[in-house]
Amino acid sequence: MCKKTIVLGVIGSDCHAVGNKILDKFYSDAGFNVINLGVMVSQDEFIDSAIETGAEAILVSSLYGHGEIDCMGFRERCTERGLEDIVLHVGGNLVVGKMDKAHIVEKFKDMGYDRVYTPDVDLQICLEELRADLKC
Amino acid sequence: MCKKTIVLGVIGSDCHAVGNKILDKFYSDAGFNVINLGVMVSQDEFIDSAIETGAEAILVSSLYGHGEIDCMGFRERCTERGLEDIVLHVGGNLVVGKMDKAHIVEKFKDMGYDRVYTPDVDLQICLEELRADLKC
Amino acid sequence: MEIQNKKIEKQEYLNAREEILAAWPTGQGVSIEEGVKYQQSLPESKRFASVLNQAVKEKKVLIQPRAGVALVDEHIELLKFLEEESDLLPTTIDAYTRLNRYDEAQKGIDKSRAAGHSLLNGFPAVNHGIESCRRIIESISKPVEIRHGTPDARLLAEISYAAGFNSFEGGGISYNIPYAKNVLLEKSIRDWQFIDRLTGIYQEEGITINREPFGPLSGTLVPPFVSHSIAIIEGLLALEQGVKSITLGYGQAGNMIQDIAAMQSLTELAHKYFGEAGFKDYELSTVLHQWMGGFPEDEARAFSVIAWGSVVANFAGATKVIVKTPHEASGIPTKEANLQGLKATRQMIQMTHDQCYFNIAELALEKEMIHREVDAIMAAVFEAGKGDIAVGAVKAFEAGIIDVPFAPAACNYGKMLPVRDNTGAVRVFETGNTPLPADVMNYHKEKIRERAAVEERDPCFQMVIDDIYAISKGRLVGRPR
Amino acid sequence: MEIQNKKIEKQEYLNAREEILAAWPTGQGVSIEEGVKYQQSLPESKRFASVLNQAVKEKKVLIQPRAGVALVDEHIELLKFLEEESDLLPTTIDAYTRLNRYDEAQKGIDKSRAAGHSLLNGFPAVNHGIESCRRIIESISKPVEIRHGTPDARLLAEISYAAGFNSFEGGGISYNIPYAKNVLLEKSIRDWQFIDRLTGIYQEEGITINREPFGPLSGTLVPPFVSHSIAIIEGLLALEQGVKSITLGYGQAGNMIQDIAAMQSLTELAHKYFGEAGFKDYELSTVLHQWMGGFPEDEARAFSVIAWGSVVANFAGATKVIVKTPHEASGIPTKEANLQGLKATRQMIQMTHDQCYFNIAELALEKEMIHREVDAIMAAVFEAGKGDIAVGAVKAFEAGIIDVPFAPAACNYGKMLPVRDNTGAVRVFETGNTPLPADVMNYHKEKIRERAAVEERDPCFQMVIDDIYAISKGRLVGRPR
Repeated sequence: MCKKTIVLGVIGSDCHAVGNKILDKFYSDAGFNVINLGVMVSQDEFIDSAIETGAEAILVSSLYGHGEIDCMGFRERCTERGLEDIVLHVGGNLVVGKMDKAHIVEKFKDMGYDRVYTPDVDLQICLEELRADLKC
Repeated sequence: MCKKTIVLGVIGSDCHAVGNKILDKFYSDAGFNVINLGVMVSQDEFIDSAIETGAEAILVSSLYGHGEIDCMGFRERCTERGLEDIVLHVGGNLVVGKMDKAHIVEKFKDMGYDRVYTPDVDLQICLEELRADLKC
Repeated sequence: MEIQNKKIEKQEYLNAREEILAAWPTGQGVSIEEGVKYQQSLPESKRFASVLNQAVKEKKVLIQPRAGVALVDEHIELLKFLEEESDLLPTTIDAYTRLNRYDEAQKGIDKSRAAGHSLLNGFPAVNHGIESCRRIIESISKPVEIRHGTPDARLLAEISYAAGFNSFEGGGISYNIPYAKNVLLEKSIRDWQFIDRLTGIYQEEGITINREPFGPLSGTLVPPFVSHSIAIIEGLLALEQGVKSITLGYGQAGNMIQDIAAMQSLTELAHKYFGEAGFKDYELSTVLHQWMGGFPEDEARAFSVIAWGSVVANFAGATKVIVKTPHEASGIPTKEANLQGLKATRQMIQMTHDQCYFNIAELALEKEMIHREVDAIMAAVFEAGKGDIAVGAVKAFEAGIIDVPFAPAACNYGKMLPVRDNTGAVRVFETGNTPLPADVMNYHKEKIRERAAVEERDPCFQMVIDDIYAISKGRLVGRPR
Repeated sequence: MEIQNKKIEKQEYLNAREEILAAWPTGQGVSIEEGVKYQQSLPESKRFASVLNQAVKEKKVLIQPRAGVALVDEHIELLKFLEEESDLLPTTIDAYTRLNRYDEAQKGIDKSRAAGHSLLNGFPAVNHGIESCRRIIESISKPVEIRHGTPDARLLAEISYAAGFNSFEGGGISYNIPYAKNVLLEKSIRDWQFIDRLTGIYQEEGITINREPFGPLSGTLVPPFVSHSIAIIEGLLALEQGVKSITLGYGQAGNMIQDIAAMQSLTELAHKYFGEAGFKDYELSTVLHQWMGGFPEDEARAFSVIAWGSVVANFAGATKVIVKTPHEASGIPTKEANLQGLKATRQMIQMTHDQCYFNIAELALEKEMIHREVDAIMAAVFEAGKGDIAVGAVKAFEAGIIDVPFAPAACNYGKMLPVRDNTGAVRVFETGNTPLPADVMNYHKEKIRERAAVEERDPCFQMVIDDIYAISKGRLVGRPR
């Protein structure tokens, strides 16, 4: 089992807690040391927590549609604050309205996220890809 | 009570029997001698029956949308066959698709029908107007 | 015309079929042998009876739409559009074919070709003939049933069976009384005995073709015992001719308890009467038709009527449900509206399917009433026919023993009058000549009096009128305005 | 911060309100006296409590939508569009106001004016102020409730009451736990005691303002005993401050029997605890929220979810039902979709309303369980608070005695985990610290084992995940794929 530390949270002013609880439980059961910041988390709160706990990945969720704005510039901010190598995953209902899935993935990969997930993803795949990214 | 004879039927190839049964019962209870020809009645069958029974009114129903075609020329045919003074009522879903109620009434009055009813009419009104038309 | 409930000699059928097939050019050369071979080539997944049996075993509720247009390619396209959301598919036949007016159906086909879209309200299977019909069977991966309303469907059956359709709706009573004005009951029963015999001949060759008497009849306040009696009679007539797979139907009346009681008692009563007549080797399933009466114009409201029928189909344990669409009030639906009806139905059935495990105290009484009513009618029918159910059926309609409310047929007595009680269950208001036991009839009267008291009016014909229009106006019971 | 369940002295409230009103310019000069006078001028037909009481007496199910946009005229237009099909109307407040960010709400108003349509997800009542709000009350002929999700709604209440709204949703627990992350429970309970006290002051002047704790909480697999316990606590807190008209809520969970049991036991338990606390002079009604979890994207499927909630509201005898729309999965509905939800709901309620007279055998057991569960929780809450329910509530959340599944609030314990059983009823999978009696917990475990056996998998967290997404995918129970 991989016991590495990961930081988890719902970004921006988003109050959706259900998926967050599911991810917490899921990654904890998978052996990770999950630092769950819950809902309404700012970019700097994610980074503060990752620095404090020595986390190797930040898992960002967004459900309320404003994910694009909230997630923009996060990779640059991480680098700025010394987290050059941190793994960034993002998932949820990332944009307002319906958009082609491939388009969404491309858009967020361009922003510097290592993995981009839409709501229909199988969590098992997220886990495998996180393990691959963290080499554990 | 008015015991005059009236002929009742659903015109054309229309098989809708429910309203016909209601009208039969309703006018019979009101005292009329109702000759009910049921469904799928041609113009000539209406006229034959009215001549045979000495009816003073013919009540035509149409539910399946083709009422306009089926009802056309009925007044002229009545006159042709000697029923110059017969009272003609028509009611039901008289046209295909949605059409303004006033427009429907006008169209059928132009065809020579004395009274034209849409499905939302109160039967009590039909009865009163029939009595007025038959002076009974 | 003399009829009796007796298996038709095979040779007699084969002789008669020459004339049946001669009625239209596409009938020429239709071969039962070749039809059997074709049917044998179909996989289990396209066999109606197999899919029904599997559903009965697994207590599943299957979903089936209505659908039919004039041209083959257009019809295939329609069925393919509905296929994913349907468990069973239909081919609904047009009105001209139902009246055996194949020449007019032909004009409809020609005009539809010219217009580029369907000018018929169904698929004229006889005119298209076997080869064209098989293109439907071969394009669709699910079983397809012929649904119509044809008093004399003998040629339609010959062509449909040979073409690979393996379920066929209708019956000598249920496709006469609500669909025709002047067809003799003896004639339609006899014609359907021929169809059942044809079904039996296919059965002898190992091909099970499912037969489905039409349950809802006039679709207007039909008390369960009336449609049940007819369903059982048509079942007995079919079994006699060698039919082995029977689906009995019932049209949702609107009160949940009565509808559950009706569906459960339908199965129980059918097994009872089929067994008493000596039949053991048959497969029985049931179908609930979502509300067949007037629908609300408004589509949102229509969705709730569809949803309520789905709840009832599920709690009643129907093997399949025939689905309405949000366009019901305005005629033939678009294929999109048809799909919407299917999706709404599936959502509701799936949400309620795991929660059928409850017992309603009031159900037993309703079921007991239906059992006693059907027993009374069936006894009178057997008596009228001196033991012969075919003869009995004809005499029962003459005498008003069986009496379908609001049916157009001249051979229907038409004096029995139903009305809803205070909870919306359908009761008998005027008995006519139906031989219901006195205490059962008192139960009906009492239930109607209960409603009358609440509405502060005497039981009256206006209640019946109000009830007929109630659902389209948003209610179940037609309360005074 | 220290709190207790004790009526706030009127002068203490009046002193505190100076600061409350100073939070935004529209609060200046808000007068209770003048508000009372305005409320007195409203006819009975615009008084929420009166309409609710009448419905309780007549056993009617009232229908209420959700609705709110940024600008007054646009909001009035929206309500007028929904008015005919609604029995009660809402004014749903925007997200900025819920967070007391009136400056951002103001920007939203200004931008909405410029854009010509609403850029806010609700009506910013505080920013618009009393005069503008009264235009709503005067334009609408039915009672209007303020619905929101505001942990500190003291200014909103002052303005709403003075403006003529006479029903106000929320509570110190139910508008904190599911809506906030870091608001102290002591703080939100205290703030809502002030709101209840304001309600009490209006009551002393003869103006009954209805108060409605928010029932559904996180809207995600909340077992009835959890939301019931919170509803009862908020009811007790409100009664103490002089509130006289209370509507307790519950969010449809999906299994009909459990939902009926929940609604019936909610009334019974509330009367029991209110009575035991010495309150007699109050009016109680109930509200069922149609499914609050994830909806299917497809509108036809969504209609069936709406319809199922309507069936349950009716059979459960809810005083009112809060209606979803076919656009639920994709966010804020158009006014047309909102109307469709209302129409579908009314059709279903009217079709099923006359047929509530039946007894389900399994109901008694479900009700008994809910009674025993709530009794266990309430006993522990009273004990934790040494008899004070306000103190007890705070300590109960700290200790996990009350534990709302999937809530965002940091002050929620978050260890109790629910899951559906084989019939779709919500059961407790992981107990956390909730003090359920051992035999009750065994009942839950047994029910979950039943499901696990059917699904041939061990009871597991994956079941919970599957359940959360089940209805949006067309089922109630999340079966393994």
